Amino acid sequence: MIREHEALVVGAGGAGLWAALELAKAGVDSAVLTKLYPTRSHTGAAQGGVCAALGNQEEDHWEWHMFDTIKGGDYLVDQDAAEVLAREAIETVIELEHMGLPFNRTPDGKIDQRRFGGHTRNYGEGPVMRACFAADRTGHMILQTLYQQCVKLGVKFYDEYHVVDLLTEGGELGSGGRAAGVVAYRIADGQLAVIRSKAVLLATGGFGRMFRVTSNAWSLTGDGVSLAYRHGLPVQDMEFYQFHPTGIVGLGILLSEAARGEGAYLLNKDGQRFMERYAPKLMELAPRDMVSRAIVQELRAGRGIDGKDYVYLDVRHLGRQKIDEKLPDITDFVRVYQGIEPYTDPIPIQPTAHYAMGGIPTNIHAQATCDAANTVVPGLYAAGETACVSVHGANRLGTNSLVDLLVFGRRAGRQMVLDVKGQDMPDVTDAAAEPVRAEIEALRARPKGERKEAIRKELADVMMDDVGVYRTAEGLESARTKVAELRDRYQHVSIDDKGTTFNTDLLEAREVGYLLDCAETMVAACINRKESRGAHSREDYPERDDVNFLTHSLATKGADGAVALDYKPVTITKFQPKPRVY
Amino acid sequence: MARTTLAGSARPMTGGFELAVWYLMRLTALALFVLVLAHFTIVHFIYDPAVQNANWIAARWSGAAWRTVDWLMLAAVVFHAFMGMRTVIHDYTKGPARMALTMLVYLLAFLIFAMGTMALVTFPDAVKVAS
Amino acid sequence: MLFRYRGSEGMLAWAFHRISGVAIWAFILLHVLDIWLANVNPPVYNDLLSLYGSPIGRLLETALGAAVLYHALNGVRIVVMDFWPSTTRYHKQLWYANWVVFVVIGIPFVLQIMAPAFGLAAPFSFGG
Amino acid sequence: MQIELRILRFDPEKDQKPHEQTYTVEAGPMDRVLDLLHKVKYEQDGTLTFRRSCAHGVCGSDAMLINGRNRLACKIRVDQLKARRITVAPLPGLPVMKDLVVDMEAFFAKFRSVQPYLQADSLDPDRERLQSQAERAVFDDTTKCILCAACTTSCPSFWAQPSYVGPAAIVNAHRFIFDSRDDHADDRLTILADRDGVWRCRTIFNCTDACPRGIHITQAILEVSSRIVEHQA
Ligand SMILES: Cc1cc2nc3c(=O)[nH]c(=O)nc-3n(C[C@H](O)[C@H](O)[C@H](O)COP(=O)(O)OP(=O)(O)OC[C@H]3O[C@@H](n4cnc5c(N)ncnc54)[C@H](O)[C@@H]3O)c2cc1C
Ligand code: HEM
Ligand code: SF4
Ligand code: F3S
Ligand code: FES
Repeated sequence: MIREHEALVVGAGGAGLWAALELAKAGVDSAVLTKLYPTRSHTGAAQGGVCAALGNQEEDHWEWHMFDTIKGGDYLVDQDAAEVLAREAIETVIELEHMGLPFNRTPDGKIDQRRFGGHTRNYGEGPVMRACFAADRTGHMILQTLYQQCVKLGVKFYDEYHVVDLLTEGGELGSGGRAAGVVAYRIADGQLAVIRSKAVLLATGGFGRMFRVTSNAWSLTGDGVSLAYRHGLPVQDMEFYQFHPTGIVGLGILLSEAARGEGAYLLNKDGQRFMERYAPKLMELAPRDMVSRAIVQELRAGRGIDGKDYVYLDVRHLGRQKIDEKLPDITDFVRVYQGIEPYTDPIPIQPTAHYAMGGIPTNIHAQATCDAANTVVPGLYAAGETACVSVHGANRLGTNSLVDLLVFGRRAGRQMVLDVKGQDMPDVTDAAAEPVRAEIEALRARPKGERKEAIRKELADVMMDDVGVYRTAEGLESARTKVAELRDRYQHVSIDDKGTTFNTDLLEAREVGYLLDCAETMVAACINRKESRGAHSREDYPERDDVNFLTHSLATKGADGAVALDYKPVTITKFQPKPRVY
Repeated sequence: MARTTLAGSARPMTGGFELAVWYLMRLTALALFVLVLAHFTIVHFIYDPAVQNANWIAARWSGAAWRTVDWLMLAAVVFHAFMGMRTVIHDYTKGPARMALTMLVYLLAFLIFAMGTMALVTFPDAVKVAS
Repeated sequence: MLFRYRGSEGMLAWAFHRISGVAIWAFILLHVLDIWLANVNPPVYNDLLSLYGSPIGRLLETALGAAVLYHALNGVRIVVMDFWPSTTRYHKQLWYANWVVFVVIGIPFVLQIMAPAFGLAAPFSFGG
Repeated sequence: MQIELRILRFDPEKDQKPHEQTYTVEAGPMDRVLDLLHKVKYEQDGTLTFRRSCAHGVCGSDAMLINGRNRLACKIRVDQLKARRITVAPLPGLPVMKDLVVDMEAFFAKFRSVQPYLQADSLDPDRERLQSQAERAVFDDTTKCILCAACTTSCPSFWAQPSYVGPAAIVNAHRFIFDSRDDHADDRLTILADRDGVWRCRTIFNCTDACPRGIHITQAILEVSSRIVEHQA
């Protein structure tokens, strides 16, 4: 039996939930599908803060925020989108406060703000306090607050429904087709639910699990990006993947930039604050790509602690009170996961795979687009980390992802409200689920083959080692070969669990497939971008090349299954590209 | 679980009764702390149980003061102990059994209270007991 | 479940409180009955008393005393936490304090009650 | 070192009732129980089923009964358990769907029943509502909840009566009852004054001991009870 809703939201992180709120407020019959319970989405892991030029602590203007975002993104940012981001950051943060978010407060009762990397006053003069925060659990509070509001408005949730396919009508998505709903696998009992809909928002988060050391949850496997790609949509700017400088060694668990925002130091084995050699003005508060590269260079120069592959993050001088008040959670992580007491000892850290700047291309209304002319795909929307608006360009500034969720999650919801009016319900039937049913049954029926985990592990290793902070033609080519090999082997994976009840073995095997798609497009886009910009650093092309590469990449699945690359111009309005120094 | 309407507003099932029981459990507890411990000290520490025959009781209850104190203790104990038992029953039973046992507890409470009161009020004085 | 779960002090404190509460309740039933009996038929009551004075009776009496004392002390701990919730942060310490008081008060009671069972004179005398 | 993992398993498609299965895995002292479960699932037996996502104690997916206490598998290290033998079972008191996965619907329904959302009657001002640092501090502790259910399912009062609204729901009600911006504390107090509300708490403290976020749950519950008392008196 086919179900239907006027609008569907896939993913219940910050982006999905805010869109759902807008739909509910407008009285549109809508539903949210999520493979986790909503409050377990990875937005809840975000720590440091959400930037908005409120000016509660010192003078600030949204134009400054816009400029920082563009410069931080190494001028690959679409400036119309950055303007929307910086302007609407203010009203969305205020709206969140009205929804009940418990921000920390200034002594006069306003939303408290602190410093964050790359955020500056007066177009780069020095750091500014712009990040609004709730201790070091800002994302947790955002996720909870949005979910609470959804409960208040009675939003319909399909909890623990794993979306396994998109429905289309009138052709594939890139070639004139329209999004028509989803096929979802009910995790509890393995039933496939076919839900048709006039509008589908993909807000499934990132795909950090393709790397060995990552801050991302196990569930972040690029599902939305991959499903759109499989249905003919291009994916944009996949080569830009952010490595956060301060992850717990080995595990990758994030220690927020908020630590440095509050004044923490980065030290090499000589006890030197090495950032003074890389970004004399902003020091530890330089953008993430620069700090991550600085750390890798220190390690290569043999200045890692004890000659090993990490440096120190030092919060000792902040004092217990400040640590307990402003950084309680991350210091708890250090105690639990490293067995170290941050009051008295410096913390070993290394860069960790963190955030996908690339994803499904959208315009500033969160509508998915399918080519260099930004042609809108009817019925399909994307927001949050899954989407590439592009407000982050080649490198996202800290806190700007949460702003992205709020601003473009809200915009997605509002746009869907407008678009579903007067649309007809697509004419799809239960039969639309057959292709994915066949895939799932084939996987379940395959008697023996390789374990999917071997493939995931090898993928994570090759991506970490060859497609990490620094990249070379050689490494990328060998990554390409390896990913292709893994893809072949993936055809023969088999699973132990053949049942229908809560079969995570099966779903994780599907997730590896999504990761392979993301990795393949990422590697292809990396190989073709022969310059260094933002998070994409080619050792063989160390300079930024605005003549040839001030352009977004679009990777499409070609007819032969191989990745086809195309490029699209960057929107530049107010700020002309300049060398990026801090 | 508390019932809510679709709109989410509260539809409480048992108004202030549970609150009153909870609160009175605490108040009687404090009263009993003094009364019961004093009582226990008198009858088990100062006097030996072996000597506390009916005559001894009669002597103690020869004035209204002790009778009043003991009656207050009786009232508090009956409330506290039987409401406590009700709590225990409500934890481990459900459905008709719970109903039946709760009623039994109330009945017993009434009976015990009545018997205790009767003993306190009508206890014959020492002269009569001795004869 | 109760036995599978490894609760700490709080769970033990509760379990003892509940068990002692029910035990005292059972005794109260008996106690009111016997007083009532003293009222309606004094001689039978007086016979009953010899039971209370026997060694086994004294042992049961001690157990009752322990139950009442524990229940009373822990009851105060509960009431204190109910009325001043911030004291819950020290609930374990409060429980240990209960045990100290329990032992200090309990020892003289045990001596006083049990001594006659061993043919000794009660250690404390009040001229009664 | 070698760790013996004893896992309570149940597959409704095959088993009549849960049974224990033992696995031996190699582990270091800093490994977390979640790492061990992953080792079993990925190297020995893919049918082992459990929830997990963030792997660092912030999403609340993997609360389970580990060596007799409710904890997050991703937040308890092998060395903290001080034992070579580790037993793992699903959260007590909720229906088991498969292996370590329990049905959370009833748990979330209780959460929703206490109106866990801000209800402010005044019109939203242009800027943020003001709130002093002191007002904010009153409910800071209870904002930390990640709805992992470790508390509610550790409570003997809940085991005895599954209708008890439970510590997690009360924690989330507390978060709004004590928020100076909220105008509907009364509604929530009425809900929680119910027979299955706060009175079912017997100050057992298993909840507080189990909470992976270190929330002083019992204190929060009693603060709510006290509010109800003040309110109706
Ligand atoms: C540790 C950490 C700290 C961070 N700190 C900050 C910070 O301080 N400031 C900042 O701005 N940004 C921060 N970020 C980045 C930011 O938190 C994320 O980019 C953002 O939360 C992503 O939100 P989202 O809504 O796109 O997706 P998510 O919150 O990841 O949610 C994804 C949702 O999609 C669902 N889903 C996925 N696949 C499927 C499927 N197949 N079917 C059904 N549902 C599916 C999931 O269940 C989930 O509900 C941080 C990120 C991490 C990892
Ligand atoms: C001497 C002073 C006493 C104090 C301070 C005291 C205190 C308390 C308190 C505070 C409770 C509530 C526990 C809760 O709800 O968690 C309680 C419960 C109870 N009390 Fe007492 N009490 C005393 C005497 C008695 C006596 C004399 C009896 C029996 C005759 C008794 C029987 C019970 C019972 C049966 C319960 C219920 C047990 C439970 O809910 O677990 N108490 N007591
Ligand atoms: S209060 Fe603590 S234990 Fe309970 S659900 Fe929330 S985080 Fe989990
Ligand atoms: S364990 Fe239960 S009884 Fe109260 S203190 Fe916690 S809710
Ligand atoms: S996996 Fe998220 S809390 Fe353990």
